[in-house]
Order: sequence, then structure tokens, then C-alpha cells
Amino acid sequence: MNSAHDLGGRHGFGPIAPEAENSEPVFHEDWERKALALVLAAGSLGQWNLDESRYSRESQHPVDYLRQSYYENWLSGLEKLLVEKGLVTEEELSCGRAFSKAEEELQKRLLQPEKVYSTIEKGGSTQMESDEPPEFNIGDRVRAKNRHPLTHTREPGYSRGREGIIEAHYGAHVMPDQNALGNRIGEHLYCVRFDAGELWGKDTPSKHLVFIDLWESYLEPA
Amino acid sequence: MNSAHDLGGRHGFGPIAPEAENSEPVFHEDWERKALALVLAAGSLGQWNLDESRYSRESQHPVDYLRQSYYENWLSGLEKLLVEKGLVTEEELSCGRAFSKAEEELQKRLLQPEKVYSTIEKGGSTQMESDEPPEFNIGDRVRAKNRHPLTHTREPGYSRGREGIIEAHYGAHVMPDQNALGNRIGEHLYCVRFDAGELWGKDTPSKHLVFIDLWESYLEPA
Amino acid sequence: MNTHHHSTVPSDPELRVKALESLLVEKGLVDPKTLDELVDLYETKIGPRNGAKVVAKAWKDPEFKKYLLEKPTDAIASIGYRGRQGEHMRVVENTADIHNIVVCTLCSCYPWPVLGLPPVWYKSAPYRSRVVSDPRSVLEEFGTQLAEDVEIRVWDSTSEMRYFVLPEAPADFQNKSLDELESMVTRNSMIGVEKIKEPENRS
Amino acid sequence: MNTHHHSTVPSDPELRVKALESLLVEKGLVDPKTLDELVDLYETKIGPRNGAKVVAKAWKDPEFKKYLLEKPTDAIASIGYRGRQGEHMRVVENTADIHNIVVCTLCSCYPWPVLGLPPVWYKSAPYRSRVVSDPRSVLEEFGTQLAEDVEIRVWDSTSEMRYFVLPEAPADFQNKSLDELESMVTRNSMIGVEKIKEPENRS
Repeated sequence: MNSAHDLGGRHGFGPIAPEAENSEPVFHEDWERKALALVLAAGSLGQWNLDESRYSRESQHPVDYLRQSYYENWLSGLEKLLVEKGLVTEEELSCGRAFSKAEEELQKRLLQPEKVYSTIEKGGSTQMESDEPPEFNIGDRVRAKNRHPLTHTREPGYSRGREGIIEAHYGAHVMPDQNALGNRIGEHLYCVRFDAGELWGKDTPSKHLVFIDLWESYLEPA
Repeated sequence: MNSAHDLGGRHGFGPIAPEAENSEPVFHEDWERKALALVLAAGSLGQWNLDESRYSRESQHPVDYLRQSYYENWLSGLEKLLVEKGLVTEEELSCGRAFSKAEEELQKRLLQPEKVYSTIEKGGSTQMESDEPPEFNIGDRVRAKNRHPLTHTREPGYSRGREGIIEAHYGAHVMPDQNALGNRIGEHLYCVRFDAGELWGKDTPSKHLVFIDLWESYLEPA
Repeated sequence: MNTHHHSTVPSDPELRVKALESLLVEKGLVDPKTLDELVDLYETKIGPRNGAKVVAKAWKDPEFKKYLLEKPTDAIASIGYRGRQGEHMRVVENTADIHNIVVCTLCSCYPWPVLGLPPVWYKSAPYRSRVVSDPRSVLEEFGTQLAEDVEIRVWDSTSEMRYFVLPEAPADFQNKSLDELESMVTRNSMIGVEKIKEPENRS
Repeated sequence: MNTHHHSTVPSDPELRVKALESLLVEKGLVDPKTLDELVDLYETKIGPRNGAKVVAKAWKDPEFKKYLLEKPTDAIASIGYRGRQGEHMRVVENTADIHNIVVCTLCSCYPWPVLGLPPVWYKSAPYRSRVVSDPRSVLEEFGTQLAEDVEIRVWDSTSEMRYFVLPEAPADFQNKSLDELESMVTRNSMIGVEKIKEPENRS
């Protein structure tokens, strides 16, 4: 969806004003610790995937997405998913109390403290098999399609309609547009090199390339 | 600038939920009356033009632009211009009191109540002479350039890089990108017809055209 | 840790306006009576009834309709409407096959002399974002159904040209008076989000 | 007349988090000790010192560097870093002629096993919006000056590939110990917004 999360090339957000690296804490508020941990722990129940999490955060009203801090957006996304997936009810969420325990099957999936390290260390590969050979070869000229899906996509707005060159083929990976809708399908993934002048117009200083990972169905021959 | 005002084709803003035409008042709050009138009265002092007004509203932080109501954005734009153009100081603005009268020359430009009707009825034409013949003819295929100026422009984001057909030539009009920077220059203005499929992708329902007014320097032959 | 650099919650707009007014009056830059005149103009004199007069006359008078489509600014001025935000008019005509809709995606340009000030929804992000990419869903929100083979033309007011829709006349327009016709012309039909309702269908 | 449909000012995130935690614990879906373990992991064990070890080893050991560039996920795992948000790694090498910078314009993808959790600025709208279109102005904010003929390569992490910058080694890296080198590697140099500071230039 063309929403506020798709920030590449937008103007007007002001300076970055980074905190100094050696004085910035990992968390700035105590509640941020819990927000991160709750998102990871609830995610490990296996009731939604990473693209569904992203879609949940993106589909907030643009004003909410942009004015909330990052962990607040994580909280909003988590709250929405918990209700959508039926893990908690709206009423439970609003009063912060459980009216009933979760189903037995679901409780069995609770991440045990002693499993934290191995779970994080295992991660979750998105590499998949594909029956189809890749459509593009390294060095091919391609165009990122001018697509405007209303649902989740990982083709950034600033790349749409622009021409680049296949720089790498990463094999087949889980296709995010489908994954966000609950369909785990593998599709060839490429790294595409764009000249900044192609993305931002002829006045752009040269010696500037942008590399974007794009799935096969985002691309067409140029 | 690629900021929050450039709304064409963005997603996630929810329903329009229009008020019924026969019950919607012209103004919803008393202060809106004054906001409109102040913007018009201050504008008539001739210290800025319409594109400078638009630029002033657009260059707010995107969150402010999107969360404020329309007349609040007008107020923000007016406050900024008054200070930038030296008509009032920051201090005067923040306390709502004048520390000194305006210069005599400026006071003479005050819009008199008896001149309101004729001033509004006169308006302000943007038609200008151009020494150059128009570069494009009706029926020509053109492409809206992929431009990303950091300052004011009236080439909407969703048209950039897209092909259309010259539907009309409106003569030379004040060029907004330059006007917003204080330079009143005439440039040929065209109405360009775009097929919606060209703008929004191949899955777009047919029988849908979008007409966009674009200045000559926004266009190149397709 | 807030990384936004936007302002904190804006102060009450009522207070902001009051402060601004008294400041500009004290400065000698604004006359309060001028403000009252401006408000009165747009609250009672310049509004969509102007446009309705133009439309009704175009339906009844083929010569005027021709003039309106060919020289819209002059034709509209000939019945008394002109000026700010209507200096350069263009009239687009709805027919059985073509339906026109007007928007300003970049701000909220609108033909003030014929329609007055725009309604809140016209200036809102939902309308401005959606009508160029998905006009049928927008029309549905206004209860407007178009046949699939009707071509939709959306006019994005990115310049100082101001677009104005001449709606299709009701079926029996020849048997109606100018006044009757005028009363049937809604503001929304002149923006293009509605059609003229036939009397039997009117709510 | 507010036309926004977004929520009103969100409640205090501290209260939101507390309510959510007690709800999920009561539901039997979250163990509070698990939360503590997760926080401890990212606050004390997984952070940019991991990446610094990888970089220092690559500088000192040409075989390891080759392995790192050719099989980055395996090479990084060989010194103990792997897993969530680093399942598919790619290492991009800075040279005298090429400077790499990593961003995620769509959210905030970041190579957790080697860098830990991202800093606030990396997740912020100013960085995500600007670094792809105007990287030099971004580098300036970090005090990083590049010669005009250095090619800037910006990597937008739109997939689950995680990009990691191998910074240029300091001039006298061969005379320094692994520990010394490791201490010179900043997090920001592995994102690509800074270069390694030579000792005489360090603040």
C-alpha cells in the first residue's frame, strides 16, 4: 500500500539529528524493553508472519504511523494482530484483563525462557525452492513495474517505473505481498542496481547508485 | 517538494464520509470565518503570491499538515509568511501584540472594507505573454518528467515518469515553481490526458482518464 | 524518545486566530470591517447557487451552452460571476457516456465564483488521495452508480485553471422552468460526485 | 471540523505495555521470565561489538575476508553470530573508491546478530526518507566527508537479505592487534554513515 511507511525520497522530515553512538542506550524508556520483548514473544506463537506484522504497522492511519515512535508502532501492530487473529478480544485489550485463558493448543506454543536463546539463534529462513527457473539473468536491464497494490508490498514507491540492472540473484524467497495475506510462496528475488539519476531525475549528482531487492513479479524486461 | 500535501494515489486515509450537502454549513466554527478572512486580507497586501502561500503550507512537517484541519494549515502558512516577509516578528506573533506599527507604505496597502467586493471580483489573472512558441501541439505524446525538486512544484508525484497526450494548450501562465521563489515568469501550460492504467498499473479498470495541467518544463517528448 | 520535529499539539485555533487578528489590526494591516465583509461575501453571496444558475441556463439555452463550453470564463461573467479563484474557467460536460469529476490533489483549488468555498470533504486527504486512482469507490460513497461503459474523466486542478462540471440535464428538462431546474442542481453534481436526481428519485 | 480518522492522542505507551503484558500472561501466552531473557539478550549480548569482531578479523585475516564476502552468513556464523534478522547476510566492502550505506526505507530492517537493535535515527523518517535520494547531505550530518569521485552505493533492505558494511581498514591496521582494531570499529561505520577514524582524528 502507498502509505506513510514508504518513506524513500519523501521530503520535509527535517534533520536526522543522530544521538552520539557512544552515549545512545539500547532502550530509551523502560517500556520499550517490554514492547520489544512482547512483540518477539507473541510472534513466536506462530500465529502470524513477519509480513503480516509489517502490514499491520503500515495499515495504521498515516498520521499515527508518523507521529508515534517506533516501538509505539510496534505496539499498535501487535495489538491489532492479537485481535485480528482471535488471540485476545477488543474488550480484553481495552481493560488489560483476560476473560478466559487461551486455548490449550496455543498455550503449548508459549516461548519458554530457556528456549529464548536457541529460538533467536535459529531465526527463520525465507529461502525456498522454486519450480520455475529465474526469468532474469545478472546484467539484464529490467524495469520495476508501476504497481499500486492496496495491500502489503515491498516494492518501494520510488522504484516504480524505473529502469535498473540485475546485480544479483538471491534464489527464491518468500514473496511478501502474498505472505502478508497468509500465503507462503517462493519467488525469485533479485538485487537491482539503479542509477540515482534514473530514480531522482537528471539533476541528481552522479556517482550514486541505489540497490533495491525486488521479487520477480515486481519486474519486467526493460 | 515530495511532502504530505501531494496526496494523489496515497492509501490509508479511510472513508471520505461527506457531510450531506444541504446541511453542511460554509463554516463549521466561528474561528474559521476569521481564518479565511485574515488570509485573504493579509494576502491583499501584496507581499506574497499564491504559490508562496501554498509552499508555506506544504513545507510544514508532514504530521502537522495531515493532522491539522484545513483552516489550521492556512493559519500556519499565514503565520510563517508574516514572519518570513518581515511584516511581524516572532515575538509579536507569540504574544499577539504589536510592538510597533507597520511601515507607512505597507499600511497604505490595507484592504478597505468598501474595496472588498471589487477586489475579489477582479481576482488575479495568471495568463502571461511568452516570447517562445509552444513546444508541444495538441495530440502530441509527452512524458511528465521524473523530477523531485525540494521546493514548490505543481507536478504531482503520481504523474512523474508517466506518458500522456496533450489535450489542450492554455497559453502561457505564471510558472509556479519559480513563482514560489518570487520569480514571476510565464511558461506554456498544457492539459495532459493520462490513461489511468498508465498511472496506476495494468490492473486498473479501463474507461478512466485523468487530466492534469502541466507546465512545459515538466514535460518531455515521449 | 520522540524523533519527530513537528510542533507539539497546536494551540487552540480560536486563540491563534484572535491573537493574529488583534496583532494585524494593531499593526495597521487589517481593518476588522474588511474581515466582516469578506466573511459575508463567502457566507451569503458567493456559493453554489451561482453555479446552479449557470447550469440551468445552459440546459435551457443552447446558444448560452455553446458560449459556456467555448468561452467559459466570459460566459460565466456574462451572468455576473467572476474573479478570485475563477479567473480561468473550463467547463466539462457530462453526457450519457462521459462522467467528469473535479479534484485538487495538491491543495484544494475550486471554482469559487460559481461554487463558493469548498466543502470539508473536498479538502480532505481521503478524497484528494483516492479520487484520481479509484474514482468508482469514491462515487459509491456519494451513492453514485455509473454503468461500466461510462468513461470517467478526473480533472486534477494543478494549475490556475478552474474546472466546473456541467451535469446532464434531467430527462424532462424542457418542461421545467429555469427556477425549477436551478433548484435541482446540487453543488455535488457540479463537482461531479453526483448526478442530477430525477424528481421521483430525490430523497 | 476534524476530517481525520486516525485515533486520538494515543494513551501513554507505558500503560499500554503494562496492560498488554498482564493480559498475555493471564492468557497463558507469555511467560514474564521469557520477556526478561529477550531483553537481556538484546541489551547485553547481541550488539555492535559482534560486528566489530567480524570486521577486525576480516581486516587481519585475508582468508576470512574472502569467506566473509563470498559466504557471509556462514562466515559470520563461524564466529558465533547467526539467527533472527541475520538469516541471509550480504557484506558490502568499502574501498577508496566505493562507499556503501545501508537503509530500510519501508520499515527498519537491520542485521541484528552483528549490530544488535538499530539506533533511533536509523528507524526515523528523516534518515529513511533522505538517504536514498540525497546520501551526501546525510553523511554530512554524521560529519562524514567523501571525495567527489567516490561512488556512493545505498542498499535499501527491502527483502530479508541483511546488508552489513565492511569499512575500510585504518592505514596502519597491520601494526595493530585484533583487540585494538575491534575497538576502532564503530556501529555507524558498519551501517556506512561514518568511516573508521584514524587515531589522531578521533574525538
